Amino acid sequence: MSHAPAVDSSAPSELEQAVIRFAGDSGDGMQLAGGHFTDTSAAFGNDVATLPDFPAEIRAPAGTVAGVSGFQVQFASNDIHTAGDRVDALIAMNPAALKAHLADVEHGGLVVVNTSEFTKPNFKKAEIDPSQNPLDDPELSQNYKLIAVPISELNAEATKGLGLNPRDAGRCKNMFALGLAYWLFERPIDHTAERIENYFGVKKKRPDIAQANNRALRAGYDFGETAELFPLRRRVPPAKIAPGKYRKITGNEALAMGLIAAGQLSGRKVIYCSYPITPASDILHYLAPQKRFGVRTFQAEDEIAAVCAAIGAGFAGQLGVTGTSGPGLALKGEAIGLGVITELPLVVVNVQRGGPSTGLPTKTEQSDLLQAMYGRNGDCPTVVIAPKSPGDCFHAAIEACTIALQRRVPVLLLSDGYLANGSEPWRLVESKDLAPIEVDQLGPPDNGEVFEPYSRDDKGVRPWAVPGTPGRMHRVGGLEKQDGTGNVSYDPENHQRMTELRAEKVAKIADDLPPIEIEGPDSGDLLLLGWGGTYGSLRAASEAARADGLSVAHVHLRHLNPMPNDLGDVLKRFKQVLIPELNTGQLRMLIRSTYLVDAHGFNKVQGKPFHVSELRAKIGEMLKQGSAS
Amino acid sequence: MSHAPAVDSSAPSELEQAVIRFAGDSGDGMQLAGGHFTDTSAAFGNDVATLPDFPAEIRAPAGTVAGVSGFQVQFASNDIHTAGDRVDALIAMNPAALKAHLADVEHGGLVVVNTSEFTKPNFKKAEIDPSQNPLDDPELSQNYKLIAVPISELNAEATKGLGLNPRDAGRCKNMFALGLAYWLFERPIDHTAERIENYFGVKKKRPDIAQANNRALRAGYDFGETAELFPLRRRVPPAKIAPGKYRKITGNEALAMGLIAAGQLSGRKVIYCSYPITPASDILHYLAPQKRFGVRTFQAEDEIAAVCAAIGAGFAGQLGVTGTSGPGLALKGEAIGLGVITELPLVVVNVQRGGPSTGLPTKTEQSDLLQAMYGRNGDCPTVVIAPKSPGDCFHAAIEACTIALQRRVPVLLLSDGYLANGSEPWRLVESKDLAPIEVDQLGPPDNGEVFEPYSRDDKGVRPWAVPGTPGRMHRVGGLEKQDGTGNVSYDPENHQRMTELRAEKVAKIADDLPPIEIEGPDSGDLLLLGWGGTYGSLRAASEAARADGLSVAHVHLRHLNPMPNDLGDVLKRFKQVLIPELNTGQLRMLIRSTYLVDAHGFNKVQGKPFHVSELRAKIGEMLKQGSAS
Amino acid sequence: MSKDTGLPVLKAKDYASDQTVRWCPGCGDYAILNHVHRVLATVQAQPENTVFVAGIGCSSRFPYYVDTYGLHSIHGRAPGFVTGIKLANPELDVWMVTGDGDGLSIGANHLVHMLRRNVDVNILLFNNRIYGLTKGQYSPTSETGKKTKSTPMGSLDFPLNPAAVALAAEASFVARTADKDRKIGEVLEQAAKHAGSSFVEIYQNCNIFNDGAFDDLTSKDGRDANVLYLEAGKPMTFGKDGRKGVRLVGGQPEVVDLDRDGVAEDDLLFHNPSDRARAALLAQFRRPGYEELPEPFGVLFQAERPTYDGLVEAQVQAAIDQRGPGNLDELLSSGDVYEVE
Amino acid sequence: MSKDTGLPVLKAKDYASDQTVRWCPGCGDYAILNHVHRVLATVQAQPENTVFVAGIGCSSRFPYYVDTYGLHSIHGRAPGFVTGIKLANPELDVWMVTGDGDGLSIGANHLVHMLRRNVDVNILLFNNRIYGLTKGQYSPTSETGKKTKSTPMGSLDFPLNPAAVALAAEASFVARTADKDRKIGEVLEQAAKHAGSSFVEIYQNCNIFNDGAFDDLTSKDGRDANVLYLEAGKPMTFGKDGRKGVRLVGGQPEVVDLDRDGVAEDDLLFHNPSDRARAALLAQFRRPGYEELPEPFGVLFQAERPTYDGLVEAQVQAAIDQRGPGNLDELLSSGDVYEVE
Ligand SMILES: Cc1ncc(C[n+]2csc(CCOP(=O)(O)OP(=O)(O)O)c2C)c(N)n1
Ligand SMILES: Cc1ncc(C[n+]2csc(CCOP(=O)(O)OP(=O)(O)O)c2C)c(N)n1
Ligand code: SF4
Ligand code: SF4
Ligand SMILES: [Mg+2]
Ligand SMILES: [Mg+2]
Repeated sequence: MSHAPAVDSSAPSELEQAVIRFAGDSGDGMQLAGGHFTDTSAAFGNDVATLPDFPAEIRAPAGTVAGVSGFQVQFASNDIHTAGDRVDALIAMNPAALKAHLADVEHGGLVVVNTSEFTKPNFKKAEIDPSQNPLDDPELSQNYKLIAVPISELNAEATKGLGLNPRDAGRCKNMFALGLAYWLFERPIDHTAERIENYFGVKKKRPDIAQANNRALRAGYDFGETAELFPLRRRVPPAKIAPGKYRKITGNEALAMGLIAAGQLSGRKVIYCSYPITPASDILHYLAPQKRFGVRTFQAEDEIAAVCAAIGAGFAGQLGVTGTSGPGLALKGEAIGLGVITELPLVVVNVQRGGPSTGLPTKTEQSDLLQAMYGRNGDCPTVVIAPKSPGDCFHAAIEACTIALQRRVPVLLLSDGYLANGSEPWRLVESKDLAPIEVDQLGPPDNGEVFEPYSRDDKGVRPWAVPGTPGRMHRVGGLEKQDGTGNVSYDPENHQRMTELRAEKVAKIADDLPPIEIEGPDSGDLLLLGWGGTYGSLRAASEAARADGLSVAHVHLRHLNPMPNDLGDVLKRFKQVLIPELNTGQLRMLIRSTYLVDAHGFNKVQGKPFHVSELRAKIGEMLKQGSAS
Repeated sequence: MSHAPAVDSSAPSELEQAVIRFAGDSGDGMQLAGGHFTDTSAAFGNDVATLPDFPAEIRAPAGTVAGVSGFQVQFASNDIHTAGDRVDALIAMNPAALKAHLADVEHGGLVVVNTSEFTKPNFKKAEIDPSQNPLDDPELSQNYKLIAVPISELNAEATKGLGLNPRDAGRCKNMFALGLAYWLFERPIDHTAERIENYFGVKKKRPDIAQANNRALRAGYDFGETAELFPLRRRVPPAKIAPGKYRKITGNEALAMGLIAAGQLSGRKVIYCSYPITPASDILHYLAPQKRFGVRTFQAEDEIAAVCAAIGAGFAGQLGVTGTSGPGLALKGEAIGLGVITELPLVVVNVQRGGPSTGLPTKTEQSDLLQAMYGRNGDCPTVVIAPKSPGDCFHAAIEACTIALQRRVPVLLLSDGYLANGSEPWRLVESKDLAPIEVDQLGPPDNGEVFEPYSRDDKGVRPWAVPGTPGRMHRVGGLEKQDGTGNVSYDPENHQRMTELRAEKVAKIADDLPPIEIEGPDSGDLLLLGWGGTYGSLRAASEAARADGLSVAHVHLRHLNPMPNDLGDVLKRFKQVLIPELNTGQLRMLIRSTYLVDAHGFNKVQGKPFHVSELRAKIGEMLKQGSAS
Repeated sequence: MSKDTGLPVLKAKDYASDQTVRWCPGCGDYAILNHVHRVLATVQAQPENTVFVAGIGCSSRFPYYVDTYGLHSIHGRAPGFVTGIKLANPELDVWMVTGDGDGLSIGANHLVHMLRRNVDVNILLFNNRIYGLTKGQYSPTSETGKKTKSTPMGSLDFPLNPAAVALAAEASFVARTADKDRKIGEVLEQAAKHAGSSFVEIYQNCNIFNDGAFDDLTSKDGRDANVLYLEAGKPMTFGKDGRKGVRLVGGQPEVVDLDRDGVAEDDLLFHNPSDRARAALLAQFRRPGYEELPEPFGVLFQAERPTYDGLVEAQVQAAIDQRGPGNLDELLSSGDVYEVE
Repeated sequence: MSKDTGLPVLKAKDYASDQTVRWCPGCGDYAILNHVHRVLATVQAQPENTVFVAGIGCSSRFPYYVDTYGLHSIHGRAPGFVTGIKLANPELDVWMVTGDGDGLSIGANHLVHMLRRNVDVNILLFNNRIYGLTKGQYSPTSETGKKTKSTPMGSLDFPLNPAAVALAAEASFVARTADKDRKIGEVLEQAAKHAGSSFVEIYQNCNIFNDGAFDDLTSKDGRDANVLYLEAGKPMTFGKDGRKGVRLVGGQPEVVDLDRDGVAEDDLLFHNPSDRARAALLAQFRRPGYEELPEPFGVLFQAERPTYDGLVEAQVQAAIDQRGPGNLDELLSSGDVYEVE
């Protein structure tokens, strides 16, 4: 992250990267402002990464700390992988927002406050002693560059005369703040202005609202100029990004798009069956309008019905997918077991959130790995994979569908709240770059052919014959089946054999995985091993460590089950292994057990991503200890 | 096990132990015959252990292999721990039973067949080539001592003249077989005769049926005498068993009794909430009539409702227990998570059966350990304990209730199908030998006392204040709670702290566990580490290995989570560790991960217990390899 | 549903699978199985286009015994699988078999939601008022006070009325019959021909754990005394010679003797299967408050309503008609795209 | 329930907890909360003997805002917890708060079974015809064709009718009211006083995701035109001046204008809350087939039936009366005991 420069000239100080956070009431439009800022920065040529932070309530009481909604963007002239540890510029729309977020601001950072809202009633709502206006605290202006602006008033002024009611006019104040932010970071406002016009003016047919928003935006921008804030201005030049077409994408969008692509690539209908749950619902919302792609969405009565319907769809020959989050996955365990024993294609998307129980529903966590591995009765192995970044959700979804369809096995795809809602620039993919998904579904039998639904090919996979196919009628179910015929069998040896065959089928998938990619040296002092949504932080930390001259490499596992065949070898080539996770050590447990490696953990369960600085500190500590011992 | 003696005199050959198996159609009353044989042998002074084996159907078509029901008893003059590996005497009531069970009979063993049923139609039902009467197979009489008896006919003869219809008369043939078995093993028939009289004659008011059964019993006994089977007679003298009062007990009975005892010892109502499922239903059946003990049973509409009701009962201050088997446990995961975060007492009984999915519902397996550990969303640690023998289910149930009530935590009690239905002699316990269960439930607060429902004592346990208590009204739920107050909290650091506190609370239970009991040397070449229902087989195998002069010890874990504090030390004292399990290696996975010990597995998933011989062979193999390396 | 395929005509026995039937000898399930085989032949179901889906229970073993595609799923969840199958391939003829435990205890919620959606499936609920497979506990349809292993002093719950539940769940076809009833075949055939969710409650004797539960409806005398065979457009008469009838007085139903009470057939209730509120009243017959009335067998209610699977297809088609089939590259390049040079 | 305790009289505000209420400004839940506080005061509920149980949803946050014992459980499962609580301590006054998603989507099965058992609890189902907490997907009570995030072309499912479902589930008390209705307090009070499961459907405005869904019943004009306030033993009249009425013709209900149609009040339907079949008909008013009829508010059905928790206690007591309280040593030495010497 950047440190606030001490210059005082009127030329903006240049930074490699900066982190801005918009914070205000749930109703203040902070997610929108942050989104615009991100888009403009991306279009401007920065690398960007975002981290939204919602309250658990729909709209908690106005002005309370519980109701504060935040949106953080890191934008950079270099290659970044996270939304940043600490904040260089905070936009605080009310006292609660300042109270909740000030501690994250870098010393010397910019703090824009909307002074119009710093009133006694608002202090009370934010549980601030009304006699102690935080703006009067001398430490505030000592430690930060305070920009006190009566945003609400200036916004009211700017939007006057358009015939809007005060409520609608007041809603524009996020655009005022955004305008000011644009000015502070030397970004143009046109990109946003155009989209406001298109959305409110054209699509919603409310030119008055479009005009008000754009006036507020410009007023905010002009305010910087008029108030002569030049010494506070900062510049983040464009990054050297591979040329091409890009869009900003969130993990949920990418994942949904990946499912559609998999349907197209495999020539199958996507049957997405889901019961709404945060933070997975947006996948359903994204897919529901995609009927032109043959996508059918089914909002089921609960998670159990949803997974059962997805299995039913797989049984009937299509691509059945179910999506949920932690508590919902807990409900699906029994049915996933049926998917395992009937050996049918099934994709289970789990967007992890803070647990246990209802936990922290809007926050991120990686604590469902062991549930994904073991959350069902019996010895019931199945495939588990995890995307590593928002954009990677696209590819991971395609891979999950491919494995499910080709290997006839449930695949658990573990996204998380950070990936789901976080966004990054995504270089567009073309369909010609995507391999078709070949699926060998059986046609009618040849004359005299004996059909054995539980025979196997060399990958241990049983044939897929679906209803509608003449001559291949058969019955499957949850009772143990006889090897070959698939008839119900209580034979002891057969159960042993089938248990082994099911495990082998999953294990064999590892034979077709590419070699592990190691970022950094092939061997050395410390291996940073991670999985899923922490990729960005781990990568940044390992790059930083190497830049510091440390012998640190980074491996990020996409395949949690089966694990890559060469993982054991890789682990042995490092003196120490550190497994940072946003849980209490779930991958660590699997790795230690499988490879008997004394892997250390670094575990954070705070509903938010790692700070790169935390990881660097831990790496430093381990290498110091390692060399001391 | 015993080897058939080669003697040919008329004095019965004496054996240290013998295994008899009754096998016939589901309707043939084999479980009953086996039960009587066991009781008589126990009363005679033998040590006994039993293994029933049911088909999955209620009453599969008569005469089919799928419909064969078996009951095996080992009875001995020494201390035994299993129902035996191989069979010394098989009673086969029809061709299907012979077909299904002959392979388990020791060479030279007795094979009693009911020749009346060896007819062409019955061969067809058993899928035996009708032209190849198995009784004509010369190998049969070469390899075994065949006793061919037209049991059905002789039974019909014996029960004639009592006015019974042929169906009711035919039902007595199990008693004929039992009578013959008694003669063969020199057991008196009186014990059984008396109970028949009491049951049919007195309780059911059917003296005719009582008389018929007793006539058949005697006829069978006399048949041995008349047919001069003396050379085949065997004698198993009484064992040296600690004096005292005994009864035969199954695991399900003992477990239910343990729950009742825990209710009485803690002064709380047992609220047992369950949805029927094999092999757990009998616990419900046992508890339902025990209302005099304040037991309330609730047959819920499904497993989810059942666990929720049990948590509700705990919330309201009583002892809430829910019981199920594997697939049902999968459904309870989400609610158990609520139990963990609300920190309420809850006991979850899981009688494991063959999985995955519906699997082998009537067979035993140990494959729900990892489900018990991890089958819920989030980092959600809770207590897992397992009984080691049918009688031990009593004590394990009391311990589960004690921990749940005192530590305010869900406790998973992992029984299995073998323990549940298997039986052993059980020395009666008196209430004065059982410690009262002290539970500190809060009364009304003192004046001015501030009540914090999420404050903790030195064991990390929060106070238990239940509805009905004035002045302590508070709200709990599944959202993360603030340390101390228990209010909903989304604070990042608080979530980290609470996650740690929940884990510590469980971990601290280990501080109060007794030191590990090692059977055999304190250190040595090989440690046999097991858990749950395999205790008998492992103990027999380790005793045998030591008798063979091998340096082998046995530790059987009752506490799977948290594990005993001294386990790491114990493991280190052995050169090799072998973990036999009736699953594909679930405890092994936990042990390897926690202690980084290269524990080996011996894994059987055939729906039945280990044979002692298999274990001995594996031990031998490991020690050979171990010394070679 | 019957399709004229020009294929060889299939007989009842052609629908029997090669698996040994594993119900207890004497179980009512056998009779139902035979009738289903026959109805499949009547409608000339194509085996490869037919799927039987079930949950868990004695009754739910059904799919193994029909030579079509089959899914013996998990307890109570058959409706989910059915819905997925129909979404994947609406052309399939799907039958669902469930029990009073499977369908009304653990699985009632799924059943209710499938019914209100009107997924195109024929549902056979085998009601033996007991849990058979788990060896005889009371079920949600067991009469209050029933003594079973789990209720030695008698059950306390008030029983559910399956037809009433199906009606409240907005089912488009609700019928009732019994394993041994002479009209079971007709009812099954009507169910098979109805487009949408056809719900058929079948009283079934479990001779092991609840023997004779329906003797008062399936024995000859019982049937004569107690069963009212519903026929659309016909007056509600019953009894040995059809000389008893049901009429409505002040909105309340009552039994009359046509001969003795001097009531004409025209004064009786006429069965109108499309009247939902009336069907709800019929469903109450012989229950508390209406003990005097006969038990209606046959189709209590039937209405035409678009099927869920049909509506889903229609939306997909409408979307394609409006904006053309999806183009992957268009999708991949959607959103707010910018170019880096 | 009210008990004369000699304790100081509690006021509505005494039942408010110290937690900040976190619903959206303008949400109908606020009004309901206030009414519940008031009803608690009316019946002088003892806070320490009162428990509020809820599932998950905006509505299910309710327990946090009442200063009694409270359990904010998991989605759809509140009935299980309620049943366990009442089994453990039948003396407690238990209220359950649920939503149309919590209670009728994921949780309908539990609700149905709790109702048929008649567990003694007051159930408030906040029906806003939408999923509030998950930000606006359609719910099982949403009208067909509803456009939401998950149904951009309109929902396809036929909505459930909560009162009809409750009746089919054999509920012993079924009522309906609305957040803003002037008689909500009365209805809640009757529910509180009913022994057994009292089911109250409360229409509730979600001003964020389904604003105005009940304007035609809660606005002044809407209420006058469309709401029929049921009163036991009274003729069914409605309208601004109470001059419209409902009568039954040939078993079918119809609306009449007392002034214009020359119908006397005595010819109208009289409300008899103990008639279950009639209640089922009332539940159909304003639904398909009965669009012309007004929407009944108030108690549709009420019957006395023993409570499940009461019956359980009675069995325990009977067992003790018959054979004395359990003796642990007797139990421990039961079975087929033999002695080894
Ligand atoms: C999740 C789960 N819970 C419980 C069971 C045990 N179980 C199997 S069938 C059944 C009830 C069967 O009753 P019903 O549906 O009436 O079928 P029937 O056997 O009477 O035909 C139960 C409780 C199970 N298999 N799975
Ligand atoms: C097991 C589970 N599935 C899904 C969710 C997500 N979820 C929370 S509330 C809710 C629906 C809420 O709708 P409703 O009950 O109508 O309550 P409202 O918010 O409208 O008051 C859903 C789907 C969850 N918390 N848990
Ligand atoms: S237990 Fe009952 S329902 Fe099950 S097969 Fe036997 S007779 Fe039929
Ligand atoms: S989302 Fe709707 S139901 Fe939920 S609090 Fe807001 S207004 Fe109320
Ligand atoms: Mg049944
Ligand atoms: Mg709602």
